[in-house]
Amino acid sequence: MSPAKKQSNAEDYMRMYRQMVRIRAFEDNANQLYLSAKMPGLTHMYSGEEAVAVGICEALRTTDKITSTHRGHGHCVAKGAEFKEMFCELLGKEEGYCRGKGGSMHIADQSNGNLGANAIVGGSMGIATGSAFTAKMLGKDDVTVCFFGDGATAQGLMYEVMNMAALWNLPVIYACENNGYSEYTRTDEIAAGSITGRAEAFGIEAFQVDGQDVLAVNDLAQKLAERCRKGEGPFFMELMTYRYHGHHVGDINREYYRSKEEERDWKENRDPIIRFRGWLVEQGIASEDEIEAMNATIKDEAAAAVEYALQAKYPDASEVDMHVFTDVKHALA
Amino acid sequence: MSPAKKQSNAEDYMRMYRQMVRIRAFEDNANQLYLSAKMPGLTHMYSGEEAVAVGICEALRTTDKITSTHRGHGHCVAKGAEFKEMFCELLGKEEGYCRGKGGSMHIADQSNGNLGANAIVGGSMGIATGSAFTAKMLGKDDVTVCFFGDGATAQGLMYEVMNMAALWNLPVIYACENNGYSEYTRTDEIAAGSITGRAEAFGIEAFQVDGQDVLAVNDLAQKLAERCRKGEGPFFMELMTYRYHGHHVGDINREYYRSKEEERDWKENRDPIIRFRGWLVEQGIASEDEIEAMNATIKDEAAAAVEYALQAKYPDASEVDMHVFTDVKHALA
Amino acid sequence: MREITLSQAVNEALAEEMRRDETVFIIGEDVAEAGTPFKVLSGLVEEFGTGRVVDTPIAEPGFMGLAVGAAMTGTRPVVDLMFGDFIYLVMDQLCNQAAKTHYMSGGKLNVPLVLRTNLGATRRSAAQHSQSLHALVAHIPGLKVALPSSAYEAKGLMKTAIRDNNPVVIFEDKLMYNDKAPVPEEEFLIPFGEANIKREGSDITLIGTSSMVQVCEAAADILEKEGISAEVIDPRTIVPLDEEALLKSAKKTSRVIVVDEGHQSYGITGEIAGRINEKAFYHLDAPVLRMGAMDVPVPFTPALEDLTVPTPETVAENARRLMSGEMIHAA
Amino acid sequence: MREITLSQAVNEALAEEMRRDETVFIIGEDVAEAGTPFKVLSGLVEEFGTGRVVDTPIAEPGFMGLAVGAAMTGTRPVVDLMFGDFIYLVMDQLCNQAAKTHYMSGGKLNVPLVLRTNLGATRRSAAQHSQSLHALVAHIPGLKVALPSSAYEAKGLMKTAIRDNNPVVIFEDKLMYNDKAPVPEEEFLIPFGEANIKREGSDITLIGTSSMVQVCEAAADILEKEGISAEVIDPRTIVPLDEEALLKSAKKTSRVIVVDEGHQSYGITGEIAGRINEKAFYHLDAPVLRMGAMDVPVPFTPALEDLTVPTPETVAENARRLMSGEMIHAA
Ligand SMILES: Cc1ncc(C[n+]2csc(CCOP(=O)(O)OP(=O)(O)O)c2C)c(N)n1
Ligand SMILES: Cc1ncc(C[n+]2csc(CCOP(=O)(O)OP(=O)(O)O)c2C)c(N)n1
Ligand SMILES: [Mg+2]
Ligand SMILES: [Mg+2]
Repeated sequence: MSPAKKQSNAEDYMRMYRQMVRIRAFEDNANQLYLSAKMPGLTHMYSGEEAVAVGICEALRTTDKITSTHRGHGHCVAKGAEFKEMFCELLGKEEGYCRGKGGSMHIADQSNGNLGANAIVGGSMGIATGSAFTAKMLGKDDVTVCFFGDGATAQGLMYEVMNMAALWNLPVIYACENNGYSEYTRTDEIAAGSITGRAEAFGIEAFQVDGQDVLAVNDLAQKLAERCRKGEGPFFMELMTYRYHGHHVGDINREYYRSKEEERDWKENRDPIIRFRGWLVEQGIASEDEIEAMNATIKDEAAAAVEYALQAKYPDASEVDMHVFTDVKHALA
Repeated sequence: MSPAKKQSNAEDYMRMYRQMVRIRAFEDNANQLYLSAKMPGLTHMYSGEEAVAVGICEALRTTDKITSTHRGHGHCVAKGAEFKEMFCELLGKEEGYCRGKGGSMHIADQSNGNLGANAIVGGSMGIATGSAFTAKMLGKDDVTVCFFGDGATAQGLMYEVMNMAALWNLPVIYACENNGYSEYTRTDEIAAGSITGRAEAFGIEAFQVDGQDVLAVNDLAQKLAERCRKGEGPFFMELMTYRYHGHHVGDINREYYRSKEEERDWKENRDPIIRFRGWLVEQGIASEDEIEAMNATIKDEAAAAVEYALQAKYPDASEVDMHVFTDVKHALA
Repeated sequence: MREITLSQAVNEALAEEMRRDETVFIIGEDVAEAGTPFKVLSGLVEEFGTGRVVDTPIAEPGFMGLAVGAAMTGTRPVVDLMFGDFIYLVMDQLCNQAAKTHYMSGGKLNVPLVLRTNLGATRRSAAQHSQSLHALVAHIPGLKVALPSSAYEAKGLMKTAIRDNNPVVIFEDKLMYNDKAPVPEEEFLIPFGEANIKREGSDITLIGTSSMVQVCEAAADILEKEGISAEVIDPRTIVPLDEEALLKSAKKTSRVIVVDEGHQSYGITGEIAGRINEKAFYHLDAPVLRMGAMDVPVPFTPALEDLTVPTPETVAENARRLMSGEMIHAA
Repeated sequence: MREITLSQAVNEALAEEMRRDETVFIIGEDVAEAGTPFKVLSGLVEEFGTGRVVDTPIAEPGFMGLAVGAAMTGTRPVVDLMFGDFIYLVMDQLCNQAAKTHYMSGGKLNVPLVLRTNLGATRRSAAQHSQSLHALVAHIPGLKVALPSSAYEAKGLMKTAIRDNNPVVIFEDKLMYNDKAPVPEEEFLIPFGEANIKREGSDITLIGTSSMVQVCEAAADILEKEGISAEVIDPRTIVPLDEEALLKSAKKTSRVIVVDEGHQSYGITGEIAGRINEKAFYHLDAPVLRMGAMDVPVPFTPALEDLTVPTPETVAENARRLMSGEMIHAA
């Protein structure tokens, strides 16, 4: 990379770093909220996969759309969401992005183009493809990214919508976050053949990329987003990554399906934040002090948002039958 | 082919020829029944595709299973069914294979391993895979063939079950009858990429074969069935073929979606029966006279079966709530 | 007034709304050049092009899901599901996604889509092409459900459905596509949740949906000759349901039969009867009777299929039972 | 008698039937080593191996369809569907294929499979993991539907389901997996279609399904203190439904409330209330009341979720209304 390019991109790099750290901070707090029994229900941690969401979302505009998954906090932060509204949502508070009605598995932030997390594995593949259909039909140059896991590649819906996206050249990028597991099962036990090969069979260009390398992810995402805007979509990305926590926050004893060594190896040798931080310092883009300061600020912001959310109020009982239908104030009145 | 092999196979060849002619005769009569308003509902003609069903089913044993489609008469005949019970079914009579309750789109003949036609496009893909699962689980060496059309490749279910069949090495052959159309739409308008490539992406060996050449089909089917029995399944076959009639018997004016020339070309230059008949005579396996005699006998058998079915009785009204549940004589009693 | 077929009525509704709002599009199998197997959409692709009358592969879950996403981002899809029996294939996208998105997002995301499909047996199409499955979707909060009973309703309800900002499912009766009815040339809409009193009467109320409205009217003709005055009501939409109109009639006549072509058990007649029983109980002279399709898969053979659905004769017969007080002894 | 959890009861039923009949197998997501997220199947893979406790990819329509074909050809699959909300995904294979195959084939093909899944809200799992969708399958002829209300029923009904030669859907309440109840050590089966009178009473009948049986019992406790004697009945299977037992109780007490956790509208309370109204009409002193879950997608926030399902208090409140005759004025 030329020094000139490096300088002009410094701001972008720092934003990427910042967003990765924000995701990690968000998840650490969410996990604590669960462990201290302050959060209703369960949630799925994105820690370890930050370079995927950030590398991709930093290649997108606010008007571009994403669809997310049950493991959706990372996508939500990366696409521009605020801590306060996110924690409020996780705690079921009125100021949450969905007024507390959706919770972690349905968090959405339409102001930043996040069409929502989804508790049906693979459930958003049609939605993402439809969002791309809208862009094409209305002549907008928006791109849509569909995030999903390796496990979701087993859902037939994926092949149905890839076929249509390919036939109609829709501006959609299917982003498969291959973290090696679906729940408690290794990917090779549930996926025959080749994941990228499946997209290619539909005539879709497919790429495998190191999901722990935010620059590699971002580079590819930028190219593909631009090509989508020019009508060359759809595309498929398989991002090799890893989740540090259990399948959900309650999945503590994991040794029956994966070893502690494996977890340690990913955390110590392939952590996306540590790697990128090292690179930033090495390249002279930021000093250790600057980075530490940024980390500290984010930590404080997260803690403040948690505090706010814990104090915030629940929606009023009268909300229970609101928003069943739009244009109808109370469905049961 | 060596003269010795040819002789020892003569009986097989003649049976194949006979079965193809039987299918054609069945369909000609079924079409007439529709046109003369003697048949309730609609039906889908298999004429033109005979080499597919016959080439494959002649490679199977009675205990092997097949699943069929809305265009299922050919599969049913080829797997060993009788005209009488088939026509009775098409006319809704008690002596039909399904006591008149299924009709053309649900004709099944479990005595010969035909698990049934299906009116849901792609609907039998799971069933076929499950039948292969049974064989593996119970340690039988039965093979199951899943027939479906090019249009059905758009259904996600296919990818879901191919994945499982591949992971578990199930003895199933997915036989895609690519007749160039799904209803009124050309295959290239609804199928992106490559059909065999899609199976290959799941690690399944896939073959494309001329579906108008009964020997080529039979040859491949024999090899794959044997390999399935040895635990080397699953496999995928794409059979290039053509339907002579409309999508269903009522689809008479077809020029808006395909030309008369195209239809004429397939009928005159690639008819599976004419081609095979020529080969049989050329190879000295049968004389023109023998073939004509066989054709005439089949024609008479079909006419007699139609006559029988027209006179046969309808099921009694009391049957209406029988067979909702097995072990319950009348569900509504 | 001019008369047009139900098919033409649907076609007109779609064409008018597509002219009025360029974000409306149709998506489904063989909707373009073929105009669907029932030819309901003939001519639309010629006017609106393949960009707005979109032929899909045979992938119902896929195009249903696509429509949900399209609707969430600024268009108004009309999804064409060739047979009502295929609704099972789209249930996840319809009920887990479309129906819940507005609520789950706290009111931020809308899914203004229409799913048009059909219902109705006695077409000799056997068990997988003859079902009337509107009860399944009526049970799911977040979906509106319309059941047009003639060309007039088919047009007016379709136009309302397209303009509605919520997901709406419309079931047309496939045996009625060629039935004609008077339909105004001028534009009109039929609001959801307003039942239509097809015929006034004083002795008994017959509530019918979809093609069962005709059946109830024919039953009323039979009964009239016998001196029994039947009121026939068509709810037109079952979600929202015009409970008030149904209760008013029930209180007036004191006797009610609910007739529907879905399977009787755990279907919509139970809900309608349940509400009337609950809210007009002390006005009723007899229990509300329910008549749905027989609880059997639809048989292919005409000898059996015709037995499975309510007919004018069986409705009239039940009306006589209710009038005679025979029920009292039966109970 | 020893007490075991509902989870253990299901586990025992499966183990016993798998020992008894080697064609029985379990198929679903994370059923083997993980033993499902609810740990219901722990230990089974160790005894029966991965050939009979089969982990699948996340492909519900696929493994449901596979099970149908396996059942047609000589095995007895128990399909494990992790959440009842995913039933939408398997509706086609369940309702178009499994439910209709025996009928469409004129009695020649059988589909002896069990679909075991769950229902129940208030677990803070939001709209796509909290639904109670048994009404959908109860509407489809050809399917039997069981709703165990305790560990005892969970075991006895599961064993019956596995031996049944028809497709059976069992919904377990996921909040009850750790609830204990007395369950005999000796083998037993619970026949389908036989309601259980959980508690005798004379003033009012409370019909409850699944976890609502507990709710009805708690309501009966409250009412007892007020001098109201409530009979609590659990139908145990809704297809087949023990109409006779329900009618008998209704005729005895003259007042009935039906309580279920599915959405109220177009759900199962309408059917049960409809049958009682129709067949016990002249014995009733008040209309049959229906209480289902609120007709809203299940909200995540505890502040709202708890409002959506019937509770002992709301059931008791409605019972008082029925007893007081207040309904007469309301109607
Ligand atoms: C349709 C459906 N089936 C099953 C589940 C249960 N489930 C939730 S997450 C999950 C695993 C998903 O794996 P993957 O797609 O790889 O995503 P990851 O959790 O690894 O990010 C499963 C089986 C579900 N939510 N939806
Ligand atoms: C799930 C489903 N969708 C749509 C249909 C309507 N339909 C019946 S046959 C057919 C075309 C099937 O094409 P293909 O699979 O190529 O078989 P072919 O008719 O060419 O033999 C369609 C769309 C159906 N029966 N089932
Ligand atoms: Mg994963
Ligand atoms: Mg075809």
